[in-house]
Amino acid sequence: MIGLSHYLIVSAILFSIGLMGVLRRRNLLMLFFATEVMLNAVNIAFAAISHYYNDLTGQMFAFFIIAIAASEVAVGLGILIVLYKKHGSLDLDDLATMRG
Amino acid sequence: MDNILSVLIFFPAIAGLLGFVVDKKSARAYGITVAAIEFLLSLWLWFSFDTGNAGMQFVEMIPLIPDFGVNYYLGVDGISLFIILMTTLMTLIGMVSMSIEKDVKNMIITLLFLEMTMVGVFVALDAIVFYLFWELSLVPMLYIVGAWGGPLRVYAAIKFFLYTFMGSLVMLVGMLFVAYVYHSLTGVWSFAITDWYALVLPVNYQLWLFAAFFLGFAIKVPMFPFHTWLPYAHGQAPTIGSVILAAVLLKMGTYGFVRFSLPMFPDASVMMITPIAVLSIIMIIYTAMVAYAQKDMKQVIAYSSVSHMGIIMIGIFAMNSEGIGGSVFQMLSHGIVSGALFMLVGIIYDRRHTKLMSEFGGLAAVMPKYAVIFGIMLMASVGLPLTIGFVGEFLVLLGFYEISPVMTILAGTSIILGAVYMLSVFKKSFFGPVTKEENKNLKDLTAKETWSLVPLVAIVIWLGVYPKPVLDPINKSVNAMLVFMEEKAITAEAKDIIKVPQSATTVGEVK
Amino acid sequence: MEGLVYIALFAPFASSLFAALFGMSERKIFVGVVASVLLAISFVASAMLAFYVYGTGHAVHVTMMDWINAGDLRIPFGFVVDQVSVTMMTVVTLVSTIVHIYSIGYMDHDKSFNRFFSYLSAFVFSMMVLVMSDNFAGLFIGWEGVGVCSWLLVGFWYHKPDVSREENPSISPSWAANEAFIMNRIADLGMLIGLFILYWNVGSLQYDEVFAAVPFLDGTVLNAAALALFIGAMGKSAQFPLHTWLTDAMEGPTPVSALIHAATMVTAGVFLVIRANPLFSLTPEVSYFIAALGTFVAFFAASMALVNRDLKRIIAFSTLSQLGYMFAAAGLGAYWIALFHLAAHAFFKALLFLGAGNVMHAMHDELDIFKMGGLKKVMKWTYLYMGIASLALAGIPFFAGFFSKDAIIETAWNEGTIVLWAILVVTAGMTAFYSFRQVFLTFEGDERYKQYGIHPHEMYRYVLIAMSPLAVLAVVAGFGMEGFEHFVTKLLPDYHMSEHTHHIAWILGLVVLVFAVGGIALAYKKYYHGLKRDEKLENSWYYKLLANQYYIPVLYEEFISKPYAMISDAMWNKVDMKIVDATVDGIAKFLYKTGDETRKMQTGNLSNYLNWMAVGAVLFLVVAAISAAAIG
Amino acid sequence: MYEAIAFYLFSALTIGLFLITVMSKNVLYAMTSLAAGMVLISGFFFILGADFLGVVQLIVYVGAVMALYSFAMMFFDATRDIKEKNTPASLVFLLGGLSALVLVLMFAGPIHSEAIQALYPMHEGVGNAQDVGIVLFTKYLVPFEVAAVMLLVAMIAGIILAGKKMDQSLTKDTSVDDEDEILKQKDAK
Repeated sequence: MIGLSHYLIVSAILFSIGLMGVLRRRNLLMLFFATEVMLNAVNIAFAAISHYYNDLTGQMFAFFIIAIAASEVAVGLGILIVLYKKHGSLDLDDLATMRG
Repeated sequence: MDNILSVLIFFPAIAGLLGFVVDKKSARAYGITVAAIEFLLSLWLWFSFDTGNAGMQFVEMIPLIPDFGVNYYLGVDGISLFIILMTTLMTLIGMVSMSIEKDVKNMIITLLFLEMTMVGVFVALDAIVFYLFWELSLVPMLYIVGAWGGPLRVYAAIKFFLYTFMGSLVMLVGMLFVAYVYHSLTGVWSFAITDWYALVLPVNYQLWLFAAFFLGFAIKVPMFPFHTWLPYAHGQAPTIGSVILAAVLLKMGTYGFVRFSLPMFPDASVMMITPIAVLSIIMIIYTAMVAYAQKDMKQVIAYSSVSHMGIIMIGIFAMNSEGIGGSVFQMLSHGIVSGALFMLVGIIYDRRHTKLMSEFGGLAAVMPKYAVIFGIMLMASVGLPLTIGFVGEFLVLLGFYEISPVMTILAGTSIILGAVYMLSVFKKSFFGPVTKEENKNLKDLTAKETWSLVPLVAIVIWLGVYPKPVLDPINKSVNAMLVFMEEKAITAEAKDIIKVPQSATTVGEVK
Repeated sequence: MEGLVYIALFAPFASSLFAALFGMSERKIFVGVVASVLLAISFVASAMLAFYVYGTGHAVHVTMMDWINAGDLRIPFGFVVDQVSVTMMTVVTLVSTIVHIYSIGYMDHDKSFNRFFSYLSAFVFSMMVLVMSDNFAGLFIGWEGVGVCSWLLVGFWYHKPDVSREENPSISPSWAANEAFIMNRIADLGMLIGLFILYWNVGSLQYDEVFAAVPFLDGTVLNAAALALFIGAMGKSAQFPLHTWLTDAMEGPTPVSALIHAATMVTAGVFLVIRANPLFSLTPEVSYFIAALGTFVAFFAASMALVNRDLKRIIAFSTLSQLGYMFAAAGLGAYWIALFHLAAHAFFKALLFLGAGNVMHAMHDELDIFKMGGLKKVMKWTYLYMGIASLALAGIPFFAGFFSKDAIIETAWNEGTIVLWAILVVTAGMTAFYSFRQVFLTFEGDERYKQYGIHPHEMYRYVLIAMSPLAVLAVVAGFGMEGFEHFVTKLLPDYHMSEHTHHIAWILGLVVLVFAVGGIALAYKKYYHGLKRDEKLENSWYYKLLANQYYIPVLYEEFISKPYAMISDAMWNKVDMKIVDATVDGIAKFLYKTGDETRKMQTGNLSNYLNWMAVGAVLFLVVAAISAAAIG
Repeated sequence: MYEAIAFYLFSALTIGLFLITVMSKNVLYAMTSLAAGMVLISGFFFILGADFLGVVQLIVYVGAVMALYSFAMMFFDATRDIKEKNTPASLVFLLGGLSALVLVLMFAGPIHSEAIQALYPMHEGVGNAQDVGIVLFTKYLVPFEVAAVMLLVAMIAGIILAGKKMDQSLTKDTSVDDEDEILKQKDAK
């Protein structure tokens, strides 16, 4: 029987994959992808909890996360395009202008 | 004058604000006038003080943050009364004797603000108000050391500020925790110290809280090994800064122990007697030795200050009326004597622009008046009977003897070691032939210097011969404190060690 | 009678204040005169009180005011004039008056003349407080007061520079003054501890209450208290090992040596033991220790006096030795004999010192007796005085010292402490020898001073007249012994020789006499006809050992003063600066460094930030997991 | 049974696909696998009975977001392999592995759920969409509206950033450039 733990574990593994992506990648676009992975991983956990506790709150959160993810992509991609135009690159190493 | 305490606190502050519009030339006269009025006000406080009453007097209470029980709550008892008097007196005398040429107006204003914070610390009965003044007092001192100090002034000022500030932050956490515990036990928020006194805390709470408060107070005292900021601060501060620092600011720490640690955590205090006594004894002997090794006259006095604060510390932890009363008296004595000694060092510094003892020698012949006053203060510092220094030291050692004879003997070496370094200073500076050409024509005390020192000499002798008017109110309040400490103590050990004098247990008996 | 008490007490104080008024001005003879008159008034008041106490047998007890009230402690300024204190008062004021008058002559060339009188009178006041107080705290006031006055007076010529120990064994007046003060402080700590023990066991420091309570106290407590008080007495009375300051204190002006370091202050320790006799008589072990130490010091000091060349130091050693005798008597329980010897000693020792002062004045501050000789021609009165004093000191029959010292030696026999007796007898012989060695070398034989170009002259006549009462007393004081015994034993425990001792008393006396006369004869043989130096003897190790005071001052310097200074310096430079302060600075530096290092995390590269964020997140996760595991 | 099979299948596939997303050098592969993974995630939602959420997932992610990514990629050279200096693999795997390990350990443990009470319980016999709708438009009305406004703002922002005058830099102040040029011209004169 598949329990809550199974979903949570899958969610955790997916989240860690996303985290690895965030750590590994220098290309901003790929970073966006990794972020999407993490967001989706969390969504699974929410949905699973919602299911197992028979409570809609989890799903609500998932909705809002999706909404935020969508907005983020919209704005983020816009910024990426601007950046690309300015620097001709999306590599973070090339964009390191905030050195302290 | 029901709100005399508020007047005492805010008069110098308001006067200080007005000081900004005073003409630069008359700033000094203005400052002295304000300080003199303040001193007279504090004298008035003494005269209207009911010596038969051991509790808090002239109480004022205005709610500040009612939801959290923070009140503007003031009051004095026998313990704080004389420290306030000493504060106003030393500020006045410090101003009279001040020899600063640079930015006199700013100095006067700073001093007046400092006076406000010092008086505030000693009259506050609300922990938050106490803490507020406690921290505020750092700022003017920081400014005095940092702006008028010697070559290393910035280092010294920052060290002084950060070190004491760090300790008091821990103390603040302790205060908040006490308030929290008070709330969880009674359901009411209160920061009033008098409310906290009624709180019976479990021993492990007491120990933790004691440690928190200890850090704040011990750095201020300053206890070994937290003392190293003091020589720097003294070494760099201008004379007036050293005088106020030694006379009043250090007393805040010991006063804190008497006002907070002892009555609030009687069991923890009793448990901590041995560690604190050991630290104090190290402090007494070690700093006395370090003082002996100094080449700079002012550093000797600075280290001797630390050594004497050790005596005050063990007196507080004697847990009997003789010891604690003696400690409070010794606070006054140390304030006046070390203040005077710093002023004396300042006087010779003004003339020679050096404080190295090797530069002096034979001054007794050139500056006889100066030598006489220095000698009197020296003798008071080493605790000669019939000077103010003896009464406190004697009572402290007497009181602590009940706790531990061996430690008393060790602490008592202060009377030997004190004589060693003080006499060596006197011999190096005042005795022998006049070897340096520059010293041959030094001017003896000027009228200004004489008039600022003579009152101190008079007090040193008056309170040495007849300490009763001061000792009685102190004693009364200390006895009252011991009575409720004993009642409040949980452990049998603490009940056993806290010793209420017989004269305090029989109510109404007049001796 | 109360009025008299206050007059006796405060006349010296008034004198001191009066002289202090002129302390910084030119020499004014009238200051000395007024001071002397006030002291004389004090003496007269004391004498009247003595007659009153003698006549009525009642003590006068006054309480002036409260001093310290704290907790259960009540210390008043209370004064008691009883048989013991009135004896001391009379002796002190008498000797002081004479010394004051003497000082007018002696200090006539000193520009700090007025200051001197101020200090001297202040000393007398302190001494009066010491002897008259009715409680231990008051005694301690006087105790410290005389210490300070002694410091001021020993260091009176503070302008003299420090010199090496070879040149002057006491280095300089200011050095000697500090040494005296510090050594006394060491002992004072013992005394304070004694007071504390008594207070916490009795609940009071009043003599009458303490002495009423001591019989009920535990033996250990009593022993501790007695020992602690005696440590205090050891300092003031310069008993071994705290004795070195006394000879160095001879740096002070000679009247000071006469008054403070011979007649009065140094006997304060003996006075304390006598005063606290109810305590000491309950502690036989401590008392025996006192007697043994006293005997040892008597011999020890006398041995150093045998070879010394310094006129004043010889007398100082003899003072030390006589103090040993007093302690021996007090330790053996013969308190009244100790007090009697104290009084008698005060007279002849003051006389001896003042005589030495005359010589010094005449010899322009030259103190080496090897450079004197034949002074009797110019100074016959002084010779007479010093001769009388030396005879009294040596214990020649019918002089004051004979009665008192003989009684002490007899006591030692009576108590069955034969070893102590033998040492005391030998010491009596040594005393006679060094006293007369000094007298003969100074006044008889060849006139060695001439080769140093000194023209000695006799002291002023009024000074010599002023000294005469002391001379008379040195001769006749012994005859008052029985009356004295009768008088003071009203307060002090009586001490009688046993029947057996009484029978052989004349034999014992004879033995002592033989030693004394033998000592004088030896001195006569060796020194009466001039100085013949014996190179071999002077180079022998024992001569050098004695001449260098058993090297004790050097040892103290090498093993106490210097290491103390070294350790202090190390404490400052090594511990305080390198450890304590460095730790504080280290913490600050660590924080600063940490900030400086972690600043490098701010690379400006988003990827690095993300990495750090992930590290943080993982750390938080781990913490959460651990705490969850800990709770669950 | 079917649920278990579906779960394991979807789990294995999503993990594999997302690994490709994270590891692939080619943007196109990465995006494709991401899209596929998201579809599968909606599968999870359906298994869990969150039908509406599954549908939203499909529409928003697979439809809208992926479309956005595809358009965005047209600006960048998508066919080329991305050359990037990846963070050292040891650090990545250490941190990723550690977090996975800790999370898995935490989630694998027993879950104490006695205290949990459903705030908005689902109702038997009522469709998921209906349930969601009721809650969304009653309790979560304000957040919902805020989310709507946020989406609107995001849309406008996206248009502004990527839309008009795409050949001009938004960050560079053109007026300054002009001044510079004027200055240069002045210098030339």
